[in-house]
Amino acid sequence: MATKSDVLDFIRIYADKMAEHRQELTDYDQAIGDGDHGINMSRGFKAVIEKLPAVYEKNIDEILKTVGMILVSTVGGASGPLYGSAFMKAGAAVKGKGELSNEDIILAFDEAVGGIQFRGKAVEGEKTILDSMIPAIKAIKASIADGKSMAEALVDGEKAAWDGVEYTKTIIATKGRASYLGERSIGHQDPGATSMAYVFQAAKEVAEKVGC
Amino acid sequence: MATKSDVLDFIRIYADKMAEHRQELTDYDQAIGDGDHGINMSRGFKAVIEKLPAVYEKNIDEILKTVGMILVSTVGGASGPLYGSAFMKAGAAVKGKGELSNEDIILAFDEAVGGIQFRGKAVEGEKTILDSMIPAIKAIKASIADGKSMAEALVDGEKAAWDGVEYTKTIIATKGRASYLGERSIGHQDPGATSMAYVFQAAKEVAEKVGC
Amino acid sequence: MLEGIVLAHPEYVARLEGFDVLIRADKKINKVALVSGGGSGHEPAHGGFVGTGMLDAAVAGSVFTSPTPDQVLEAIKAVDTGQGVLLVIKNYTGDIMNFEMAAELAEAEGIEVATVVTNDDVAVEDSLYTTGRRGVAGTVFVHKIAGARAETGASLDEVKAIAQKVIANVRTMGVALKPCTVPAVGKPGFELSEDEMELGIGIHGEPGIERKPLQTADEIVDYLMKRILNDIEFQVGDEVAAMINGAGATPPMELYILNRRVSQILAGKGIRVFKTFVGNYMTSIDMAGASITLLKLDDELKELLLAQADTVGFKMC
Amino acid sequence: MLEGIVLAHPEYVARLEGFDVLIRADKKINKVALVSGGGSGHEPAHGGFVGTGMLDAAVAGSVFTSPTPDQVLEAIKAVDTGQGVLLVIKNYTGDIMNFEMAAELAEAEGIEVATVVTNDDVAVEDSLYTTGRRGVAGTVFVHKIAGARAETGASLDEVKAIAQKVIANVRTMGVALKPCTVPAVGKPGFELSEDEMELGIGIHGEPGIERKPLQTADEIVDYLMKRILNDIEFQVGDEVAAMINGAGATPPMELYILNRRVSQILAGKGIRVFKTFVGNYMTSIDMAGASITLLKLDDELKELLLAQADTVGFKMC
Ligand SMILES: Nc1ncnc2c1ncn2[C@@H]1O[C@H](COP(=O)(O)OP(=O)(O)O)[C@@H](O)[C@H]1O
Ligand SMILES: Nc1ncnc2c1ncn2[C@@H]1O[C@H](COP(=O)(O)OP(=O)(O)O)[C@@H](O)[C@H]1O
Ligand SMILES: [Mg+2]
Ligand SMILES: [Mg+2]
Ligand SMILES: [Mg+2]
Ligand SMILES: [Mg+2]
Repeated sequence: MATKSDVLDFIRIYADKMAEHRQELTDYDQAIGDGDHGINMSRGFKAVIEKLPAVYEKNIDEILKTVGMILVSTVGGASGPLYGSAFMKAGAAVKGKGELSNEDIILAFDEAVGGIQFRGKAVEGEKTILDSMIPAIKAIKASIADGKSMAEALVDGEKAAWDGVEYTKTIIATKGRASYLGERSIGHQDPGATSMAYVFQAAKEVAEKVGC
Repeated sequence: MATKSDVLDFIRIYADKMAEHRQELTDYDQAIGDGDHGINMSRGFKAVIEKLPAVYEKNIDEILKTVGMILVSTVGGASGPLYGSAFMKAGAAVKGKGELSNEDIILAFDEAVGGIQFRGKAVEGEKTILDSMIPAIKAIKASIADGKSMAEALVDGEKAAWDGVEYTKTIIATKGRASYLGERSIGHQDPGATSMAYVFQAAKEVAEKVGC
Repeated sequence: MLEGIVLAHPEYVARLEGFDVLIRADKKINKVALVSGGGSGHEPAHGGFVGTGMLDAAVAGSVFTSPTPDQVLEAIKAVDTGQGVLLVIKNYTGDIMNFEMAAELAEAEGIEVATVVTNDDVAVEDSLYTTGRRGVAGTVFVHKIAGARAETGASLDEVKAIAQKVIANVRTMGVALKPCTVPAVGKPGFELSEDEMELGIGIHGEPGIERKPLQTADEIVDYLMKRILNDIEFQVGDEVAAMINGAGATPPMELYILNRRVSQILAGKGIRVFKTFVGNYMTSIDMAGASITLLKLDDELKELLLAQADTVGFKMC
Repeated sequence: MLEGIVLAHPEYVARLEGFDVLIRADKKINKVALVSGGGSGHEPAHGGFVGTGMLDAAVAGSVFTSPTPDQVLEAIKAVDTGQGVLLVIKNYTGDIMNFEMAAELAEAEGIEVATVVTNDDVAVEDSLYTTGRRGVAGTVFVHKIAGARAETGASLDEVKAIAQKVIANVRTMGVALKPCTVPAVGKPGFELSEDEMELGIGIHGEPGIERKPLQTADEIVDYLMKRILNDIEFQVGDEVAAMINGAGATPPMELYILNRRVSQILAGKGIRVFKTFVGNYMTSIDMAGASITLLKLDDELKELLLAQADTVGFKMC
């Protein structure tokens, strides 16, 4: 169960993480991309935080949709449309909800993946955002099915996300800028998969705090 | 007294010196000019040596004139027209002579100075070729007037030339590229004055060899 | 940056108030409009190609970052005259997604939009399973030729078709001798020692496909040309346009030295160089390096290539 | 180098067989002919300015070394049509002496020759007792405007007069952030650490007039502009052409950043920028740096500045 205030908390915590890990994400992107992923994500979430107060009164779905639109119009690059679509689709998935049940949360994640795949046409194993996101959601679903709480499930989810990040080191990129490197992309972790792992870390921290 | 073979010797020895001191002259020119004086002079005298056999049969005046013309058409920069004019005027000064008396040699030097001044419009003390050339010729004249041999006079001449080179370190350049540096030209020796000092060194070596 | 170009060349370009978009100073022209763009740092691309015979608008993102859909949408709206808009997109995941979102939004507003994707960089393997090749300096020929076609009053379909024809016939490969530094990052995108070079680089400071000890200019050209000529078939008597594009910090003298060898190789294969372009067209901030582009020509492309163009960065008198 | 330009642009320039001289591809034009030149390493100067509306011939010396009189003479003979030849000489002892010798030789052969000497570099004190200022990037405006005047069929006196008018009204000053290396020498003309700059540099890799710790782009422009504006009087309402010239390894982006401040300063003084030129016009091999040139305009100069020019390195459509 997540309230609107939990969702807002999640956004704030994630925005802080993007500011904090700006250099780290940029360094990963310099190795196999064009060295701007941290700059892009922190720019986008800085704008989100600035504009968030204007939608405080709105429903969760509107808030998520607004976050998505802000990202689309401030991030640019590949991550802008991808993260933007993810948030917009997540919002659409929970239309009209005042609070989110565990099922709502899982649906929102699934729809977010759908948004990313619609835009990016990637599947797992291509060294992208999806390589931490899809395993994380799978783990969350499994834990919830095992009767764990969302807070516990998110711990498992985050772990799976970081495993996914590790996995990206072992594979060749076939989507995004890193694909231009071919074999040379092996050995490096994917910046987008990394920023996505922080999504699950932020969600876990909120869930631990409110104890849901 | 200098024979045609002495004159040819002088040219060859000087050409060797220009090849040998190419880097040194270029270094001086890098400090206060555009770093090509050694390159220019060695290129010019390499061409002289290549084309010299064609005028072996000619008179001294023709040989000197030809050297001047080769320099003008291969050196470029400031030193090309200056050294070129010097050799051409020196040649004209000894028109028709089969051998050069001491008076002829002095006249040739004087005319060479005239050629350089006609082209370059400089006077002594402007940090140019003239600052080693004019004192050297003065010293030669004085020594000959004192009854010394040309070989002895050229020793004095070379010494005066190097003193002139030293003197160029103490003055501001007002002609040539070094003049753009203003005060910053002080402390550096003039490349053109230096290449001219080697003229007297070469002449001295020939005179010593033939013992005139 | 945009401000810099507008300040310098108000007779060519104007800024679309409130957006990172440059449009022609003479505003809307009654014809199919061409819109392109991408990250900043490629100057004169893309704003420098706005003007007679080339683009109608250029959209600029942050340095090396695709512009966002809202910016592209405004550019489309600013230049559309009801005859449709062609988006010329370089093949990068980010550019494609952002421009496509803009196209969807514009279509929702009733504007006819077509897109083409340039992918001239032979350094990158083209395969169904990857994102394919990058769009690099060859894009300038697409701007030039599709722009000239639009100027003749052709329809959106016709303009798109000629752009596709250029894309099918243009190939590029590049080399870097010194990487570039994105100002916001403050350190180079990759490290190269004095005696190394990076082959198959893109235009965003990304590492290339291979690092080698520095070779002579001729050897470098041999390598690049081999890759290009392996990729597209030429017959004796074929004609090409060649572009020796500077990456930013490469002086004209060095580009001409590269071109010398390019000419030799083409002459050796019986390929005629119809027109050569040497200079900074699609740069990577302050990278030292260059790319070679060949465009295979037919009579139609030749005529359009020579058609008048008057922009800051590309002029055909 | 010459070969490189001819290979790349045979539609613009041809080599005078056996000489380091480029002449117009369309050969002799029945008008006063313009001949310029100097050392190599300044590309696109000077061969890149041969063509319609600018030069008829350019003579190239070794890198940074004035060409020799015999070469200049051949250029003069190749382009003279009996209406006289104007030599545009940059004020360097070497250039002046070599071009003057050529002029004397040409006159001896019955060709009418006039000379002008450009000296736009305000870094250097102009005094009766020195060689005076250097000719640098402002020379390009002399080529452009005198070239346009010649194209109208003006007499040698008239072409010389307009060249003198440009020379009287053009001022330049430059800065280097990284020195250049003459290939034959193999080491830079001066040493600069990462955080130093050299102000008042020439275009031959010579040291400048002052070395300072590196400053911001705006501060550098402030300094250069102050020197220029101190040197030539401007009234509110005056109009200028501005050239932000790259030294070779300076990317367009950085030149536009400099121009931004130039525009601000001129606007602050009520001086109108009639036309701005940004790019590599008069380079110093691979030097990183730039120069700012201002040309004070009147109606006559404006018209000639905008007249058609079609050369490799300078086009006015
Ligand atoms: N088609 C795609 N699907 C999913 N994620 C992608 C795709 N293409 C790229 N990415 C992700 O985007 C990340 C790079 O984002 P960013 O650096 O912000 O954009 P850009 O590559 O345009 O500079 C990559 O690390 C990768 O995870
Ligand atoms: N007007 C002049 N009169 C005499 N000598 C001069 C004059 N101008 C320059 N020089 C000499 O020329 C030398 C430089 O020659 P060089 O480097 O070959 O030519 P450039 O200056 O054209 O590169 C200077 O060191 C100076 O001695
Ligand atoms: Mg990136
Ligand atoms: Mg010199
Ligand atoms: Mg990017
Ligand atoms: Mg020189």
